[in-house]
Amino acid sequence: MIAHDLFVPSPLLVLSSGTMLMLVSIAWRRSITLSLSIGLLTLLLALAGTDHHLTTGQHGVATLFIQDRWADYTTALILLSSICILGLSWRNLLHDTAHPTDEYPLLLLLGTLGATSMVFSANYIPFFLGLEILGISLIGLVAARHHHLTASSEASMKYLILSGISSAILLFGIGLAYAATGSLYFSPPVATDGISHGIPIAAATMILVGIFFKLSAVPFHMWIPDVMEGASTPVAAFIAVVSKIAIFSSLVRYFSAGEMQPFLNDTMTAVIILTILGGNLLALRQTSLTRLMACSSIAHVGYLLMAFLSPGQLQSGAIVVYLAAYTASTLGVFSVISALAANGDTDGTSIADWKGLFFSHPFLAVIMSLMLLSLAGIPPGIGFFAKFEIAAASVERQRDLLLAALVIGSVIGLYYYLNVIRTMMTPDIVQIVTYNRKNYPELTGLALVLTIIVIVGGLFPARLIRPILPAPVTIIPRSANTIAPDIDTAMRYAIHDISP
Amino acid sequence: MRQPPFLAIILTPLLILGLATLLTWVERRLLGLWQDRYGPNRVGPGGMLQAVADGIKMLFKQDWIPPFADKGVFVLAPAIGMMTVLLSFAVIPATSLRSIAGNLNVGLLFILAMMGLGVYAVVLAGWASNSKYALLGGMRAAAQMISYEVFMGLSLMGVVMITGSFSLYDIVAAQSGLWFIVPQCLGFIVFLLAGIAETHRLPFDLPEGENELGAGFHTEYSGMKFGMFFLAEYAGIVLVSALVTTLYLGGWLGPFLPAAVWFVLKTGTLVAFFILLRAALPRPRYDQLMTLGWKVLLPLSLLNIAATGTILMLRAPE
Amino acid sequence: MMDFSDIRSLFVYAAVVAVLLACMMGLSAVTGTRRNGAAMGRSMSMPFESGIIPTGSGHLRLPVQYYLVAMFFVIFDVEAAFLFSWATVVTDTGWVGYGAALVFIVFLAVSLAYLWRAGALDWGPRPRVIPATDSGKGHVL
Amino acid sequence: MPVFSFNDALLVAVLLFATGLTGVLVRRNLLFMLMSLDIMLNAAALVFVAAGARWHDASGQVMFLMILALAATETAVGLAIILRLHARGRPSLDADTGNLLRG
Amino acid sequence: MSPLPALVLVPALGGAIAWLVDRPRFVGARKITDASWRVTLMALVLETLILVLATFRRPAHPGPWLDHFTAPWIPSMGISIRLDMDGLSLSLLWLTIILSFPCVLLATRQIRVNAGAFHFLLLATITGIIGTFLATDLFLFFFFWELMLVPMFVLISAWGHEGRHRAAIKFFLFTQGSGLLMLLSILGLVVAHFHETGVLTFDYFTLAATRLSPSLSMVLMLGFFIAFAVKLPVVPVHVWLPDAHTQAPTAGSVLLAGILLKTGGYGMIRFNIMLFPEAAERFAPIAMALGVAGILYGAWMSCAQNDVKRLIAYSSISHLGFVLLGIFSGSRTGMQGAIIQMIAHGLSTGALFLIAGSIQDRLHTRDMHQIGGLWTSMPRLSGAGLFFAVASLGMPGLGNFAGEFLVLIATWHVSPAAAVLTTAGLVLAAIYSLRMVNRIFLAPERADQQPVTDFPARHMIILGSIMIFLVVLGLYPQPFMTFSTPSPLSITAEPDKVESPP
Repeated sequence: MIAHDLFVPSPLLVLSSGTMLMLVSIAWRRSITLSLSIGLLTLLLALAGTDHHLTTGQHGVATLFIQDRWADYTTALILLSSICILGLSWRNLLHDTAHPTDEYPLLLLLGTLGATSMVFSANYIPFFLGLEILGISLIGLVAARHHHLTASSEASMKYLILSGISSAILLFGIGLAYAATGSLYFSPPVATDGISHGIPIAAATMILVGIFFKLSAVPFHMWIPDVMEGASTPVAAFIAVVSKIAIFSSLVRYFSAGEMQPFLNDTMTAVIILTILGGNLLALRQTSLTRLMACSSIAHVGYLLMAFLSPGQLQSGAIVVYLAAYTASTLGVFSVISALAANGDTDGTSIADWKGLFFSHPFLAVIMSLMLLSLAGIPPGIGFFAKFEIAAASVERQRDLLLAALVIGSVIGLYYYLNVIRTMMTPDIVQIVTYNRKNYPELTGLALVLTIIVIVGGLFPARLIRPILPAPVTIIPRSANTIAPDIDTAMRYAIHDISP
Repeated sequence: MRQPPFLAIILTPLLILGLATLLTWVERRLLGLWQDRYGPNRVGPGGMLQAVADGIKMLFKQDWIPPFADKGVFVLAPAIGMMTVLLSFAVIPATSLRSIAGNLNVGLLFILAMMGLGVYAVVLAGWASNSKYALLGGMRAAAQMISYEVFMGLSLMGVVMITGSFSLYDIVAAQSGLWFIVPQCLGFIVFLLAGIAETHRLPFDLPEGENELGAGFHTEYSGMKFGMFFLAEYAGIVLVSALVTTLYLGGWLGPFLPAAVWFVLKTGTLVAFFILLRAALPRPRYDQLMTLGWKVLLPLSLLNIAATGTILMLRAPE
Repeated sequence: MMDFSDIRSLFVYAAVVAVLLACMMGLSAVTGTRRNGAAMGRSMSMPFESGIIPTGSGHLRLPVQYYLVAMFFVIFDVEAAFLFSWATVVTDTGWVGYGAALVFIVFLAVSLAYLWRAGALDWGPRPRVIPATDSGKGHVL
Repeated sequence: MPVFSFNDALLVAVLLFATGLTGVLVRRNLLFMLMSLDIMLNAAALVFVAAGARWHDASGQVMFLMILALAATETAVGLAIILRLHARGRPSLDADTGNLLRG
Repeated sequence: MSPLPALVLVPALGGAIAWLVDRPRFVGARKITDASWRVTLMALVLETLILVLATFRRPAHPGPWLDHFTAPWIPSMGISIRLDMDGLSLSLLWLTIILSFPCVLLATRQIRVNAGAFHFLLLATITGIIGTFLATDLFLFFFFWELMLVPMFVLISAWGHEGRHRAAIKFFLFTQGSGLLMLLSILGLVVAHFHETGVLTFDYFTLAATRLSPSLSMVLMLGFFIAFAVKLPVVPVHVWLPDAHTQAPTAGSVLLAGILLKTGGYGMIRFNIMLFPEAAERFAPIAMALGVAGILYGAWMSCAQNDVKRLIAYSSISHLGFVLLGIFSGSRTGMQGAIIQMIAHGLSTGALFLIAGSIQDRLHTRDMHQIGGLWTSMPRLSGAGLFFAVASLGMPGLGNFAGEFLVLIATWHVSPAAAVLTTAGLVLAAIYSLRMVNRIFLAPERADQQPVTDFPARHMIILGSIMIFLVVLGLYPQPFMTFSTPSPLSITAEPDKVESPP
């Protein structure tokens, strides 16, 4: 029985061994190149391990981890994003000889490990463990470059306190759920004898509040712009992408494990509307690009949750594509920001500093515009198709209020994305910030690769989706009356269509 | 099992306090013996009443609370120190019969917890005194004690692993064949060192280090409050000795003689050994102490756990 | 073997000890001499600093190593708590549990090695290296 | 012979949690905020222990150990950041003085 | 092999090449002057050839649709690349091509800053427009619909005049926001079809057969209508248009006024009327009222403008009110009139914007008070201007008159009052057109007039050919009327169904 419990998906094994290896190598001899290489290698190996399917212990009742298509997909996304983020930080770390920064890739790897653990978990224990590994490494990452960014310590403190509060709320909720059901396996809490009816409701509410906190859905969103602004650009990307994917993935798994309380439906609808509108409205006022991306990421969480709340034939496809689109586009934006950020010192993320980019760096400016348009849901980027899928899923379930929020939010979103593009096209007579003129081949290459992904994904989404959903395997176990994504049916449908 | 008579509960702390008082005299006499001098020899037979005299002196000294100190905490600190030590004795089995708390199934954890709380006495005393020497001494003591608590806990694990229980009775009973000092010699050494450091006895009495810190954390204490720190330290020696006896030397087990006698005998020998250490060894530097702990004892105790586990697994009937 | 524990006696014992200590304190407060006015020397109202008149606040800023030690204690003690829970069931969990614990111990050792090499365990001032001059080789002070 | 029923423990936990939450929200001193945070976490841990006892299930205690580790780590990191803030010339522990980021 | 995908791809590829060619490193150190311009021109010529091929190719299938193309795209969503061409598409495609040439020949050669990007964006816009005219998969249609906005936005925002950023963002937000409503309508239709038949498809022809409840079909129709109304533009949602037209670079203005607006009209015919005939019929009175309002409002505002481009922009609102009126008049005549009006308006207003742009290039102002009496210094330009102004006010014998006349007839049958009001709009049209002509071309020359160069002869040839088109359209509209009628929904429909009014 213990051997059964110890089934661990291979990416987790690879990542944790890699972390240890890096720790040993740092202890042995500090070399940033070595650390970075180990980090990259580990991530690549872990990526290779995602597709490795163990036939036993997958859908068992009593496993801590589940390895299925959904987990594999989100893990692949997380790992790819982490590789990108490692690439983004590469040059900064190599250049910073004044301060030892070997811990940075270590923390990055740990954070990825935490995120991956959350994705695979089918039990509160590994979920919580992963969440906290991710959270604590994020705190470290945010504060890691405090020599350069004055606000980073403050940002990490803020993150620490707020994520601590949310962890405590989440934990209390989990505790209540455990008290109600007597099991730590994922299942929405139901009342059992000897327990008052309030407890499962309180448990579900607190768990949701905790997750919303971490996801930065609107009533609990205030931390993310500050934290992302305080962090260095790659770390901001990490917060916006990796941690959100991981939490969203576990949210999906959690609520696919059983029936959701009906009252939560209305609550979630309200939260989603608030999230979409709030995130977008907040973004309107921002003058810093990082803050803008933070606010827009709030809005994107709203769109994702919208798909989550619209179960049906189209839901799973919508979630899968939207996650990919969001990841690729956001990483693209951040890679351009990194490529332009001045070396070391305060990163020029003020939107005003981007004036005239179309004339000084046309290539990067075009990539940036494409990414922003993709985020706004305009063709030819993949974001267009993704938003389309979300809307389709919602229309199918006739979530009229959510759709209204989607339309209003998209228009507002369009405004601020376009505002950035407009700024880039304003010819700047007096160049205020001299951009880092050095050539960053790896960043440009990364941006280019992401662009190709975004464009090809936008033009030929089928090509992108097909490898992700190659066989009719249940991504998410589905029980009756759930609001879980019905990827199974959708995929069988897709296969049916693809096969000649 | 029936509860111990109330009288026993009342007498136990008094007995320990008396023992500790006596120990102050014993130590000075033994030190005199080993250092070729007399020690106290005027009051009573062999100076035996010297301890009583000291006690009376303390009782009649001025009950002084410095005006610059944090009053409440200043008073509380020595009481905490005394309390934790005395409470620890509640789970030590002197004989096979019973200790005060009976066969507490988490006895060892209880003792560790009490030792952890003991740190507060020192820190609070140092902090509440509002004096530089006291603060430095308190911080040193805290750093030293919490460090060595880690190694102490880890070194105990070997014993717990073999026994499979945190109960001190079970541990003693498991030694009927072979005292744990043999299979757990590594753990024994670590535990002994950690015990000395935990009670900040010489040679590890750096928190008090009179040549650099005045009297360390109790620089500003006098009268009975100082006396309580003093007594707590001696009671601590007895406690650690009793603990080592229980964990590694077979507790009350032994041939011919009654169990209690064996226990007292072993504990007394260990106490004498502690005093011998004081007489024989010079005091290390503070950084040497910390280095010894983190760089030697911690790896050793981890090694001990791994080795014990391996042996246990190899010998376990599959 | 003997399955008897007696929490109630423990509580009684604790109460007795507390009363005893209170008595000691109270007794000394009653019996102790009192000094008032001129009899109370001026030096008694000052922190003891080997006879020198104290300056500055008594609350010093302490070296960061104290903080580090506190953190290491917190972390390693919590790790020890994990080992404690394994220690009582070594043979029950079998080779799998043993392997897990061993991995855990190795991880602990690795992190210790990391701390060691990172210099977090170095207490006291770092040895200063006198740079080499014409007259002689550099050496550690 | 359970001395305390599950509901008693739950009540204590809720009270602790409320105390901690109030502390985090009301106190402006970073150290006290960290301490209040730990109180909240411990309240959650208490729920797990109580629930584990109720179901005679060990996983509650496992979770308790995890929470213990989390609380320790969080405190460690939090104190480190406070030290860092201190070193950057913010002698006060008042959370309101953090104004580099517009909230 | 159907030429339709080539029609879409050629401008896109041409644009990409034009962009690359402009970057010096791709052609060696020596930069060829006007390289991207030449490539653009070549792409347009190629496109014309393909269009000729498409026009005179014998349809592979029987039936009114001229050409088809299908390829799988996203099978899991039931989305395919489906292009179909009927007379309506073809005539609008021709309009696109015809207007593209003067754009490229007359307006873009003087672009010096980032010429490659400019031509790329221009061709990308054209790609989007052509795709919109051809797509019969609803997703594909929406894709192209959105696609044409982005390059247009950049064109305005980067190469426009003083207030370009505001104008560009306004343009984008209005069209995109309304586009989202259309997206929801599309999805609603698809999902309704899916629930009814269990088949997930975005195919126009399949979806047309969906049975909808009256209220649902009304809602869906409105979603489409709002999107197209913004594009057309219809009065309450026209706000973006004057700014965008005024601030856009000349070529952008021509594209906007000449072709982009026609996608709105095209969409109304193709989707509102054909997909939801009942709902459209019920909605017709409101739509017609909006049309009349647009005619009057646009004309009235035109009279009050001093900015030449702004004046023309408002006149567009007025003229496109006729299109709306015609489309929703419910008769075949009205529909034909609307189509003719679209083509004629495209030609004449496009040309007017060209001329206004040329004036601005020469005099650096668009204020009519500062321009005056150009006839003496620039007789050719002024002559052309006079012709197109007169054409746009509806001079009999020119295309605009034919369109407006047909629409008026159709409106008269439905609502005489509307027709009367519309005629009042025509009077106003005469006033503002003649005011403009009078002020700019005929008034006495201003004293401080700088010496300027007139249009060269080759420009006049191009403008002249447009004039010929307009004249032919005005004098002999019958072939266009029969040719450009939208084909019915079913590919295999009997020819006689064509005759039935929608």
